Amino acid sequence: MTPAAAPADAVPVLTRPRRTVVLPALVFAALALVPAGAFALSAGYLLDLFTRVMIFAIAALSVDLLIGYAALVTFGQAAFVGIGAYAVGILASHGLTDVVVALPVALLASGLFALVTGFVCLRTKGVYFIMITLAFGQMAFFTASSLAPYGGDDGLTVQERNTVLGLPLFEQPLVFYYVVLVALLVVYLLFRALVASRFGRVLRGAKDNALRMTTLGFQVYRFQLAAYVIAGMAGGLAGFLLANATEFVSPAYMSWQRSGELIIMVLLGGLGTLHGAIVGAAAFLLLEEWLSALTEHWKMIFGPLLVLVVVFVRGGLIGIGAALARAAGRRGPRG
Amino acid sequence: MLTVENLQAGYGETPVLFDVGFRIGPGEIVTLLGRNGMGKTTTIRALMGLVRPTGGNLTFDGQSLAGLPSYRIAQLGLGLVPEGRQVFATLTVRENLVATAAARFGDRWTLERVYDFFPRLAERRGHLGSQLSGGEQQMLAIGRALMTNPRLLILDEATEGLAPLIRSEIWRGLGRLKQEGQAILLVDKHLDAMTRLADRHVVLEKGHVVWCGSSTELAADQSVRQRWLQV
Amino acid sequence: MVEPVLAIDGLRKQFGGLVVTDQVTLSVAPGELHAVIGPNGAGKTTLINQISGVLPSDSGTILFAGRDITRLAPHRRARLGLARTFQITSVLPAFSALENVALAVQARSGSSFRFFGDAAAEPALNRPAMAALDEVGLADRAAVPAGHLSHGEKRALELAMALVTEPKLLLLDEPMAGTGREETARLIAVLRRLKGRFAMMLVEHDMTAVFALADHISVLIYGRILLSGKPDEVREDPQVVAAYLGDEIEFE
Amino acid sequence: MSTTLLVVQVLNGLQLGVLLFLIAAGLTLVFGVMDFINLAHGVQYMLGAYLAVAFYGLTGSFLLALVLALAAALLFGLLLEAAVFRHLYGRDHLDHVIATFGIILFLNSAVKYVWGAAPLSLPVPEALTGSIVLAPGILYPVWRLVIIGSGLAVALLLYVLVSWTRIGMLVRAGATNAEMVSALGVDIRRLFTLVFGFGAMLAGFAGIMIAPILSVEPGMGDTILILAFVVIVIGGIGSIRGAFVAALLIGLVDTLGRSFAVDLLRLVMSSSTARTVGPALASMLIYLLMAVVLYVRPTGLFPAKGR
Amino acid sequence: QDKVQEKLKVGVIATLSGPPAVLGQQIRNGFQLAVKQLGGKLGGRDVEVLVQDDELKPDIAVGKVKAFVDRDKVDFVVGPVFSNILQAIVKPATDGGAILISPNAGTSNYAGRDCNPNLFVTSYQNDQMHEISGKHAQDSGKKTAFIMAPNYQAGKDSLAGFKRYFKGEILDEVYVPLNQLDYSAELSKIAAAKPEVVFVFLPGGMGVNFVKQYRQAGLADTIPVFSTFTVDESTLPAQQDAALGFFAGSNWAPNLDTPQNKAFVAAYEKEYGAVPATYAFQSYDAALLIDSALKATKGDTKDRDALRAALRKADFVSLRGDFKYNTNNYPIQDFYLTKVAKRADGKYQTEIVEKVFDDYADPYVKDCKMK
Ligand SMILES: Nc1ncnc2c1ncn2[C@@H]1O[C@H](COP(=O)(O)OP(=O)(O)OP(=O)(O)O)[C@@H](O)[C@H]1O
Ligand SMILES: Nc1ncnc2c1ncn2[C@@H]1O[C@H](COP(=O)(O)OP(=O)(O)OP(=O)(O)O)[C@@H](O)[C@H]1O
Ligand SMILES: [Mg+2]
Ligand SMILES: [Mg+2]
Repeated sequence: MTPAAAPADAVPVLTRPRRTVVLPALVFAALALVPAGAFALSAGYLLDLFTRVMIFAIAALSVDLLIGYAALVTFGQAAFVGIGAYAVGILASHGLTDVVVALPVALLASGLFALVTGFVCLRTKGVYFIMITLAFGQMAFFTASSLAPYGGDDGLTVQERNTVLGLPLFEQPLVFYYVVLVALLVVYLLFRALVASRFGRVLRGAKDNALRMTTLGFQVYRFQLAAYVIAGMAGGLAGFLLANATEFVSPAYMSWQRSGELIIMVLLGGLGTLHGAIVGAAAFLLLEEWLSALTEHWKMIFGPLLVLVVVFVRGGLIGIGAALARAAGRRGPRG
Repeated sequence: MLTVENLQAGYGETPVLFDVGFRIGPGEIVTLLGRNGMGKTTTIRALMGLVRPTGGNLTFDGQSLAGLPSYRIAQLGLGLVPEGRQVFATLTVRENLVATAAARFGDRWTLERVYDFFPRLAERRGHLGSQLSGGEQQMLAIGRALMTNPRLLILDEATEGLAPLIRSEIWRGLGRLKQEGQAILLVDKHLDAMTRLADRHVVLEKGHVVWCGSSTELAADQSVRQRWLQV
Repeated sequence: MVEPVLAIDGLRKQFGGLVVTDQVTLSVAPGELHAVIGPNGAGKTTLINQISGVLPSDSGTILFAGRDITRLAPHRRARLGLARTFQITSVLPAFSALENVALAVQARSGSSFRFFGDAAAEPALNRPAMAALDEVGLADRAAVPAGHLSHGEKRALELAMALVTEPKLLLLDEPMAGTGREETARLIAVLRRLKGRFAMMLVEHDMTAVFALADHISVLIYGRILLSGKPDEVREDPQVVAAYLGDEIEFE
Repeated sequence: MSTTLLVVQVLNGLQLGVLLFLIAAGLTLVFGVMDFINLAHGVQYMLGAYLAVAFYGLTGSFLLALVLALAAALLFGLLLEAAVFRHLYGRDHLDHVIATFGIILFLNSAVKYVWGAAPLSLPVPEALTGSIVLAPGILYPVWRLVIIGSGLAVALLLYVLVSWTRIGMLVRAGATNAEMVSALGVDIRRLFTLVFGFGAMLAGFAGIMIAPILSVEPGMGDTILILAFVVIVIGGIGSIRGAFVAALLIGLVDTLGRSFAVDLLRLVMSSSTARTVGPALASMLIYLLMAVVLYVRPTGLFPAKGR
Repeated sequence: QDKVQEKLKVGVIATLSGPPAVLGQQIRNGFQLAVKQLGGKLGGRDVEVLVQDDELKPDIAVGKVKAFVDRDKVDFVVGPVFSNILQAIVKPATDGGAILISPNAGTSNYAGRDCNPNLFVTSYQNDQMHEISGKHAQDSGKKTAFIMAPNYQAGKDSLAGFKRYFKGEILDEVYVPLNQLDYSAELSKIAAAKPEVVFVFLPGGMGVNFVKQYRQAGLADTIPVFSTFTVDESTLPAQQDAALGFFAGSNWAPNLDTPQNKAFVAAYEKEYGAVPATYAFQSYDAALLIDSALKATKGDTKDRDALRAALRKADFVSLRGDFKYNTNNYPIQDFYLTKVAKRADGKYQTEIVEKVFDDYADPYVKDCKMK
């Protein structure tokens, strides 16, 4: 809670997306310190693991933008990740390996796909929207699977990571780690500004009561389409990074299970908070990593864990944090 | 038959009712009066078990309502016409009426009688709840509550959105019910009609009962009318 | 005669076999408060839905400020200056009262494709919003989420939202429903103050309000206009009394 | 393509449709009628199949296994409702998604833990093993006819139950406004519990009936679940009739697409291109169908009215 | 000397979740059985076997393999089951300095143009398995065939493999969607086409569904089915009698008559309660291969050239009998036609019918630059 030092003419508004600063700052600080920890423990694989976490966090952020702020429950977000990844893979197989080419192509391709499919999908609402996004996701998946020149179902090895203006910077795990971190930070800040902006307010309003927004004079569809394209491009960015991280692209990146996992990550972390998506992605992937090391039957633990989180905590892991903070705040003096 | 003592309730951490108490005897009509947001609906919701009271006693026919789920309370004979109608949108008019119908305490109210009472509903019997006009929905909500043949009928703004003609029909109908011995708890803004109809009135202000008395007392007490009801 | 803000001609709407509005012809002059009354299910809400564009019309035309809007999408009509409130309260429950109104201000300002800048801190949005809340008596409830407001307060909020769009015509569907006497009186005062600023079309069963406010009344029965005239003509008309007003004279 | 083959394929399509309906039926009930997204429907279907295999192993009789497995599926459904679903009524759809996803993970893994990863099998009941001759040289397995029959029976049962009985009314009412149903004197919780149990039983029933023609393995419910959702979405959520029509439609489109896509494409393109495009198209066909249907009718073929 | 005493680490990566888990388990079991029988040692060194599940997701597999290499510092990675996972992990495994032994997947690119000195395959080149059926159908004078596979790369390769040796008429070539459940449409087509032989490649659950439905449609008694990965010991427990008489092509069968194999099958069944399939034996062979190479280098893994040379020699007795490495690190071996049979103890297995190829090398080796 920020102290009441508001500017004089500000009026109290409860529903502005809460401008939490502490938790996101902590999250990013922790991520920035991971490499130091990794070297201290001489556990280089931690870098890879957290690189992966951050890449999925970007994808999860894009899902949170849609679900958490626009009530557009997308069940096909993995397709955009896949498209971004395939842009890297296909370009590389034709010898085009520089970021200058690959990144814009990845963003454009995913943005374009979002524009075209969003145009159709946004005619529907609710569960119908869920299913139609799934349909397009599946079509992308099957298309990738039948791309025989690019490995079809087997996928495509990316012989080397993208170069930056000819420099093989991404080959350095540490450099690549920070590149991903910066990408995550940029997406996060961008989205944060977005949801508080006039544009974001319309999105949130439409989430609350779309009919009312229409009679107020907003053409809700256009705002949602714009959000869909932005989220699609963020997904494409994640795919671009994922292809570089794994040096491999595969239709499996586009499977509906993956889209589902992205939703679960966001819900696990806490919907409609943005940093919750990052926390959720980290929690999901780290739990998966650690539990699966414990036992082959780790899903027998992970599944009930998810159920417990939903039933007993509202608002995901962030919700637990907030509840604890409140409890502490009630006891201790206000800071 | 209904006794409310020192009732307290609220939403989440916001208390709304602080001290509400009144009683309704058999065959009596009692009204809850008060300006907007003073806690009339909340009192009714607490009665019906839709809001958990945080304190006080509720008894109906000597049986405590504390902790009972709302369906048990309804089964004791409380019939609710909720604020905002809340008809079942996906059910037809007929289905709305029969789905929750019951004859636990007599069977005075049947489908035919409700249709007689509101001919409009008979005309629209095949319509879905969502395809009704506002007033028709209101009639349906009243009919639905009557079909449970309640011992205590609770009407929360039941004449909202009804045409004057129908409204007078309702007042007349309630008058007939009273003669048949039906107990009624009434919330409405039509003070004149209510003074004519009701035995006693309870005035709420910010979750407290601030006045209580008969129709004659209310008519006589100009200060109450001015201070709490702004008439 | 001045050109009417709204001129409806031969409007009709049918649901399946049920004709709900039929040959509705009426016009609203600038600055006029035109009340539409009629029994439950007569088609009043349907008419408002047709005018605001929520429901397409089967036949007939709607002229708004001289322009044919019969086939225009609802949001386009809203932009032309056609605002409405809903019979069943419709606000954005998760937004604060102030933000509800601020959104309406934003809708009027027309520039919503702004991706940066904290909308909640924009005085250009908040000041007019606050003023409108004040006007309907909700100033002290500005920060409360609309979903937590009482019934009557939501009504007032809806009115405030409509106000700030500075409409040419405001469609009001039973604004008094569910408000207590005090609030009804206050709403009447607010509407009276607003009279003349823009035209209004009022659908209402509260005859106190209707006769206190209306310049002109149309009576709709079974989807057709039975009578259209000055309040006194309507009040005395035996047909209207028999079909709608009834014997219990509650008003005055 | 010969006419006989076309006729047979149409029949096959309808048959697949009924199969899909059988699986989607319980889902429509719980989702359409109670507004609860139960992703665990797929694993409940799987569990039905496993239980049947297990009980068959114990009793050696298909009929006994059917009865016992149904009872067990019902019991399990009630258990699940009490333990998990009950806490989630009236919550956001997304809460349903995450909780039931958790159940999927758990059950898929638990089944593997208990019965092993290897696929299991349930034989067709002895009396129903034969085939009948449809056309010269074309045989139709009797068990398939049994499946069609039971699918139709379930469709009818559900339709009557939901549309015509008071329980059906109450459940539909409860889906839109549970609080009011309760305030009018009906124990809506118990009703929901029953519906859930019934839904679980339907899922289990589908699993049992299909087990003799499919492999019983962990994860067998996952793809099926998606198909079932496609069915109820195309049909219009909450509409039993819609689900039935959509299931038949999908069955037909999928079967005919698979059978004739290549031949048809050959009419407009070279044979080798048709060979690559055809199967890819056939795989996507139902999703394409869904996208087209939803584009034209954004709330499905038979949208529930009044929501 | 100290170094040799250090524990040898081997990372096994296989699909252990989802429906194909049964295959991954066979790979894990086969390897662990061998290590156990060798007294917990390979080439005299104590072994620690780390097992990870790739979940059939390439990016997960990459992460797990990177962790094997970076964190666990394994010398060998053994796995995976599926070709698409192999494609994903070859680079991270071999770039990271480990030697990758593939106990099942053997794609054509790694046999040819992408052949890799640090990748050893103990199974086969995928095409070969399909060629067996084609060759046998051709040799036994079949004139017409109906062939079918799932619509993905391996499916297309399989039908191409069949057609490489089969010169009769292909009545229809059908690609079904991956994980198709109901085959009525295809069965009707087969019944209408009346081919002399049906060839299918329908791995896992697809095979179970197909075989049961083929039998129920009454076709099993009239038209013989040749197959790959459609009827094997991993699916037979579910197919049972329905699969009796189905043919398959393989480089091995449980009843292959060598003393080592008999002992292996008996031990495997005793340990895991199931009949082993090719996955298990090839993974068992992978352990033997490592064992043989480490024996040759006296436990040393640091000198990679020596280690690779030793692996190349394949100086061990394979369960399948003849086994030697070609220059692309893919085996040269015999292939058989097998047939499903019910054993006296009621269990089902494939049994050898006849040898179809002798010392058969894949053709891609000519594209491989390794010598
Ligand atoms: N769901 C809710 N959450 C939080 N506060 C609520 C909720 N519903 C009502 N309130 C608050 O409780 C108070 C009492 O509301 P209640 O609905 O009981 O008033 P009322 O007397 O029935 O008013 P009205 O005449 O407008 O119907 C109001 O201040 C309202 O803001
Ligand atoms: N979607 C619909 N389908 C079928 N009939 C409908 C539909 N919507 C409204 N109706 C019918 O049309 C008639 C007119 O409804 P409308 O809501 O316009 O009435 P109204 O004049 O506003 O009444 P009230 O004063 O009660 O609000 C009603 O009888 C209603 O049953
Ligand atoms: Mg109230
Ligand atoms: Mg109306």
